[in-house]
Amino acid sequence: MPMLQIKHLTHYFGGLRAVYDFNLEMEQGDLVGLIGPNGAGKTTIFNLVTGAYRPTEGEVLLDGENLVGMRPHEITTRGIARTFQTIRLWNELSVLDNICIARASRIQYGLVDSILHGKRYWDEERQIKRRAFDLLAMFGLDKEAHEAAKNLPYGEQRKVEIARALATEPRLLLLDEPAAGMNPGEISDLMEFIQQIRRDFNLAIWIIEHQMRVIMNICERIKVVDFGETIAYGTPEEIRNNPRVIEAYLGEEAFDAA
Amino acid sequence: MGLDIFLQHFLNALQWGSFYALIALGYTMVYGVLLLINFAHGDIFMVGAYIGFFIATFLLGIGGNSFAIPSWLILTLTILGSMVLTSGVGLTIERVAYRPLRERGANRLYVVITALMIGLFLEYLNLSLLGAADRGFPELIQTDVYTVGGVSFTNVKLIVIGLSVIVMVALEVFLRRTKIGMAMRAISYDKVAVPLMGVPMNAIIAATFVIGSSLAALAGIMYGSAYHVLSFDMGILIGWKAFIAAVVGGIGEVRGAMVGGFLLGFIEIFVVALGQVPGFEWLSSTYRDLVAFTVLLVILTVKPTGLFGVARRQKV
Amino acid sequence: GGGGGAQVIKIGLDIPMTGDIAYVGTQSKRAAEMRVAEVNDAGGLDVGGKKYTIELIIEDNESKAESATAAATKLITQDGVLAIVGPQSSKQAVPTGEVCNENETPMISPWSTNPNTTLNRPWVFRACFLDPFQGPVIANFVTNEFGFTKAAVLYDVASDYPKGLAENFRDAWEKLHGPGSVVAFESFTTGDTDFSAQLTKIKGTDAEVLFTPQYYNEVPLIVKQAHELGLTQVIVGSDSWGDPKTLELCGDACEGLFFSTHYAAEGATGATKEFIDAYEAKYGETPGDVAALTWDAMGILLQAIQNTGGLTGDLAKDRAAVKDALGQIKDYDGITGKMTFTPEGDPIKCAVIVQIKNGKFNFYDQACP
Amino acid sequence: MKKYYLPLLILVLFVGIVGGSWLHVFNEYWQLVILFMGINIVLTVSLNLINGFMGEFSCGHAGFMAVGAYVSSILTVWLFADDKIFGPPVLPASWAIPLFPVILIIGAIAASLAGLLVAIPSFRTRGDYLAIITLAVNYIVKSAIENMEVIGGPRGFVGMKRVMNNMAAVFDAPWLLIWTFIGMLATIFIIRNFMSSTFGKGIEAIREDEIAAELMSVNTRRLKVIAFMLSCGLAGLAGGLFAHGPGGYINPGTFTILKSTEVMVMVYLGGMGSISGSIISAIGFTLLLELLRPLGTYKWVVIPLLLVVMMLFRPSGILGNKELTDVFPKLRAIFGAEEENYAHAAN
Amino acid sequence: MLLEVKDLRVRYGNIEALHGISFHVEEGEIVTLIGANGAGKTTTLMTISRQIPYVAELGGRVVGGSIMYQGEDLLHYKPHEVVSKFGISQVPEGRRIFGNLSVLENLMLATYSRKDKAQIQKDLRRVFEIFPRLEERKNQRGETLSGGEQQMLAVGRALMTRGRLMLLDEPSMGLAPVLVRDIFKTLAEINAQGTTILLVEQNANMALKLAHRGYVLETGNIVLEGTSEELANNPEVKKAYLGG
Ligand SMILES: Nc1ncnc2c1ncn2[C@@H]1O[C@H](COP(=O)(O)OP(=O)(O)OP(=O)(O)O)[C@@H](O)[C@H]1O
Ligand SMILES: Nc1ncnc2c1ncn2[C@@H]1O[C@H](COP(=O)(O)OP(=O)(O)OP(=O)(O)O)[C@@H](O)[C@H]1O
Ligand SMILES: [Mg+2]
Ligand SMILES: [Mg+2]
Repeated sequence: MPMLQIKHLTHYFGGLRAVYDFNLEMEQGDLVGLIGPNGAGKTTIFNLVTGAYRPTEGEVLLDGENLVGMRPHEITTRGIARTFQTIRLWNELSVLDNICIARASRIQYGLVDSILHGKRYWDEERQIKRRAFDLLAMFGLDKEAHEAAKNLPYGEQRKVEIARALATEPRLLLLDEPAAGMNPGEISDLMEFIQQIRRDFNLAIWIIEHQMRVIMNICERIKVVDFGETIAYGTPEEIRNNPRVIEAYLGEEAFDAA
Repeated sequence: MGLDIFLQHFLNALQWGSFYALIALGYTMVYGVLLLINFAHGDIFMVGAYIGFFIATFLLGIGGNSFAIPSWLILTLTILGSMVLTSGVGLTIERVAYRPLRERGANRLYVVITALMIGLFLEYLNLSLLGAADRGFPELIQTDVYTVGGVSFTNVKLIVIGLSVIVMVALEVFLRRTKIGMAMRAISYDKVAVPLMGVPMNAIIAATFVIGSSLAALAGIMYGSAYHVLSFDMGILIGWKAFIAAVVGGIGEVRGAMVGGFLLGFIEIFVVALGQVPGFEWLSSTYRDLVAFTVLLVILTVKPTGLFGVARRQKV
Repeated sequence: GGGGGAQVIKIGLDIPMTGDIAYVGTQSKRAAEMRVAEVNDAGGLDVGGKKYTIELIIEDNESKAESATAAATKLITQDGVLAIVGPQSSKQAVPTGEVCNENETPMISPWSTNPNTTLNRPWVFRACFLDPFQGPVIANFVTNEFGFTKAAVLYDVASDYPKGLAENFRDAWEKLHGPGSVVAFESFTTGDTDFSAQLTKIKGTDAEVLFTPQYYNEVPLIVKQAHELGLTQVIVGSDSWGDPKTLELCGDACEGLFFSTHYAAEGATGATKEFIDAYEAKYGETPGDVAALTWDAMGILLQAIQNTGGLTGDLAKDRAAVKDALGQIKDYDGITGKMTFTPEGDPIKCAVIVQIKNGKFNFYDQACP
Repeated sequence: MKKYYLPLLILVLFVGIVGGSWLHVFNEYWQLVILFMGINIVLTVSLNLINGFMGEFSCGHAGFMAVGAYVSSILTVWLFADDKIFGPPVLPASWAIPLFPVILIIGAIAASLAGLLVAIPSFRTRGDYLAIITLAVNYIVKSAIENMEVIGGPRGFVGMKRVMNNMAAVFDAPWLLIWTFIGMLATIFIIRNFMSSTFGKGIEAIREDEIAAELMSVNTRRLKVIAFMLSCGLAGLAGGLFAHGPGGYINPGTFTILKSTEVMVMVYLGGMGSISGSIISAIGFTLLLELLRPLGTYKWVVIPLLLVVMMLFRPSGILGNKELTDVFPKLRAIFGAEEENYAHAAN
Repeated sequence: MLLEVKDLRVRYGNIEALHGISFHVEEGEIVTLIGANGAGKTTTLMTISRQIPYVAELGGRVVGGSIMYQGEDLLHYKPHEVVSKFGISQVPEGRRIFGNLSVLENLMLATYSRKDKAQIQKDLRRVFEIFPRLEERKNQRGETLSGGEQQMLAVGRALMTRGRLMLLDEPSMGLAPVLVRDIFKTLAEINAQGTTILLVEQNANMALKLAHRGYVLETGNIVLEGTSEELANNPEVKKAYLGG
């Protein structure tokens, strides 16, 4: 049984059909790309999978369990985490708190412990902090741990978002345009980084991106949507040469720009 | 309940609702632009009524002494004068209390608390300067009582109802059709981008306060004409309730304020009226607030952004 | 420090200078200050052969219960007053009575008509009659005067005084005319200004009289709206109508209406007239009943202080002496009538029925217990 | 060593306040002012959980205070006082001393259950719409009490003073002050500890971005229920203490929006999300109200002006979202024992 | 010289984000500012349009320097005057479209200070020609547009202001490759029609292809300047900003 199975996912906003009959299967360790013109419904698909929106129709199965109808935090607890197209950090909170809070669903102590601060509480809190610092160190952010998230430059905020998603201990990581607002040099670093976390955390990664360099270089398979419908699915090589994709999305001189 | 009594209640509800609506429109105006719950609005309504009172007594005073001023002229002058002066009060408050906070980037709730303080200040300044005794509002509009088939109503009631509808339509058109109206709505969404459109933000905000305060003044004078008694705390309860009405209708939405205002008026009147209907005798008028607010609670629970409010779309 | 050594007697005044009924506070303050000025100008109060100046300490209770208790506590413990006059309305007087009783300090409420204010509280007195007395007075008057049998009531449910009186009236009326003779018993909440729904409901009944025990600021609203809605019932009221502001705000609309109260300003004679004239001369307004009652409460207190026959300077002892003296007051000749205290601390006194005529409060009838 | 600074400070305060009252070092008026300070601290700190940490705008705190006040008063009067409504005391007065805190807690629990009236709509409603729901609940509670004739309706409920007297008759101590002091400490302890835990910080994440919080595995509904129940419960505790204060009298008219706004003012004055700010502003505001008494009607002209000017100089309250220990790091020696533990945890 | 920035210094709280930068833009030019994250590009544009210090949310303030535009120092003007008096339009970072207004209202609001009704209609038609997607959605509320659609609207809005100088902050962010090229093509076109452009871009490859000249900004200092070819061939630029 594939880890993630999406069947006939369909979503309407009022009369607007944003996603139609979307299907996908992913295994542990896969790295899949999702591209398509602006407004094609990519972010909406992420929103449906993570429970932010409830699909009009269709199923999302994680290890055979249907996620539709679950609240977002339940889905995240089951192992799907994401980043956002426009950064949504908890701005006033410190970077460290941003990471720690994302471990909410892994906390064992209860309400009473959280007020009385017994030994069990301290043991666990220490562990949460240690892990958070480890994660931050991996991203080279440990010096910024006590800085308010909003004071970080854009690129670093993106990294905090990814670190925060990893803190939930996902098996599937959804990245929505992680390279937006990065310059080509930083994008190269990002690509390396994505591959590294896939290895280190043994994750499946699903990524939306308009930077073809990222998509074509690191994804094993790419899904292309337009007006909510899948128009192509294949390896980077196949997608690059697909005339429909070129027409709708890539344009003629696809790669000189990237 | 006979038809005449029912119609009477209906008319009462329309009038009472139109006061809520008129005041709620002022709330919504300011809220629609600054996302500021201008808790001082109820008290600006009071200020408007008092300014109207002073202008009217002054004019009536001269009229009595030497040359008579026709009553329609007194009414017009009172309304205009009160609108202008009350706008001045509103503008001053905006200038000295709200704007500095905005410019310092304070959390909007601090502005809300400041508004509460300004409201208290206005009330107690009135109390301290003018004394605790209530004032009788002069009869600017000669109240005529008409009775048609057992239903009694006054000309003032009809004027108030008509006025609130006219004001609503005018505001709606203003906000939807003019560039100033668009700019006002834009400010509520994103203050950073507004100046990039060449919009003088502070001037637009000032205009908002002028409109809001003028509406309050108008409401104040109408209130004085309909209920005849002014007191320093007359704006508190009606202000809070009008605010509630504005939110239930969908705050920031002109139609919402209107519908919310009338809805609250109708609920309040008909909870009392229903006790007359066989089978509902247990519904004593002491339950009025209880029932009215429970109904509002339910409406907001079912429709979390009020009747006309559009949720600010949280695109994920 | 107490009053003895410094030859000063401190009296606390716990009144609403702000809040819902701020004007009540204004009038009380004026009357109390006039009374004190009168005594001090005459060289002070003679107690057991010694002259004392009276010092009035005024605390605003903001028309709030908790503020009134705080104010009383301050007056008793911080300022060391000999006795407290106030609070005026029962909402504040009931809890403040407890504080004064606890702290063994005499208190006289001029205006609180709720039985609970003085109940089981030997240290607490009042200068006015009680609701259970006033209710029947009005019911009897309306029955005798007009021969009506069906009544409607409109009152503020959230306020102690109107609610209490409304219920007392209903009970008295139903005793006279049988159960169901009060055909409408309608309420509203403090601060409301629109009574059209309640009045329309009353209009639809066969009530012949509308009783509304409301304050001066609400009476004109109710009466005028009743007229605008075409109500034909006779409207009667209670002592809370007895304020000159009622006349000013209500104008012609109230002409001819009746209410029961403590005294009638128009046509008054003797000491009552002197007080009214002095007050009018000083403040340009006719004093309301709360002013007259405050004047009397101050007078009773001063009388009781004199009756102690001398102060020791020990505050606790003096307070006890004043309390005892208050309890023994007999036939005190106040401007609102003769008073004798019951063991509960309530005065036995008459009520008057006033008719509004030519924009004045005219004496119409008297009802004694 | 440092570990003992805080308990020592608390002990000194306790002995100072309670002992001082007992021995009449300061008179009953000042005891009353201290009592109000304590109650206001409980109200302000608890409301800060919702209005400061969670970023919602609750303006109906007085409603929950009323629930706590009535429930606990009815219980104490029924159990320990001779009363018109409930007849002679059910239990001997000596039981009142140990049972009083239990009753206060029952009142608090009742208030926290009433908090569900707000918590559940808060799943779908936010911001100013939720504010109206809290307002409506305030009105509903007030109006409901007014309609309950058995407990006095609008006339209010008396008899709590007798309970306190009976307690004092058994053993003479300033019982209410003692319990207020303990209640205040408990409130500060609960909110501070809860908000420093990773679990509790989810509440701040809700304030910053609720959708992101939900998507990052924070169970926002559970946290909202906890926050509202905790906050409303503590308001109920404050209500219970308040009801047994001087006069021993409560009245639905006390628990109006005006009371709620007073608490709101104290929260924002102190700073959203600052516990020490709330404490400072509760003490300062209570004191200000008393000190400005001589101004008469002008008191309420001066106070708003003072606050408006204050806001102009400190547009995010006295302490903003910081704690006193952030502003004066030296104070960590006294209050920072926990945080040190934290630092150890981090390294 | 149309715009000349001299020794501009800007602070956020105690942190100086611009340490006295100087550059200029000639009439009719396209000039690009490139630089890493946090270099101060957005700060520069926001300061020219006077958002800093007027918009409290941004929290910055100018501590020195001048911004001369047609012989006048912009630092003496209010933000809306920069638009209405001097005709400087801006596409802000993060789009910042008005979500509660319809697409059409967004575009019309941008003409707030314009009086030429006929020309406004013509410009509107042109915007719809460049971005047909916007015409399809012209009555939709702004906030429901997809990210890319919002970016189109932001550029469309700046076109409606019809300024002499257009400031663009990362106009290609989040756009599909076809659209990126479309937008750059449009920029070239409007430049040819006489609008001067100051462009901030992460996509340095494309930016340098479009621009005549460029500046490289590094942590608040201008470290390099030159024609586009010079910069594109500079090995350091290549390494740091072109991903090469
Ligand atoms: N909450 C919403 N209400 C109404 N329409 C919406 C909503 N969210 C998205 N849409 C519409 O659905 C379509 C798909 O939007 P979505 O955000 O998924 O696009 P996208 O593929 O992620 O585009 P981009 O690459 O520009 O981010 C768009 O046309 C958008 O306008
Ligand atoms: N409101 C703020 N408060 C504090 N520091 C800020 C603020 N805004 C920006 N900064 C800091 O100022 C510096 C310059 O920021 P700016 O946004 O101008 O960079 P940029 O070049 O536009 O970066 P990017 O490519 O990420 O958009 C950065 O170090 C940033 O962290
Ligand atoms: Mg998207
Ligand atoms: Mg930038």
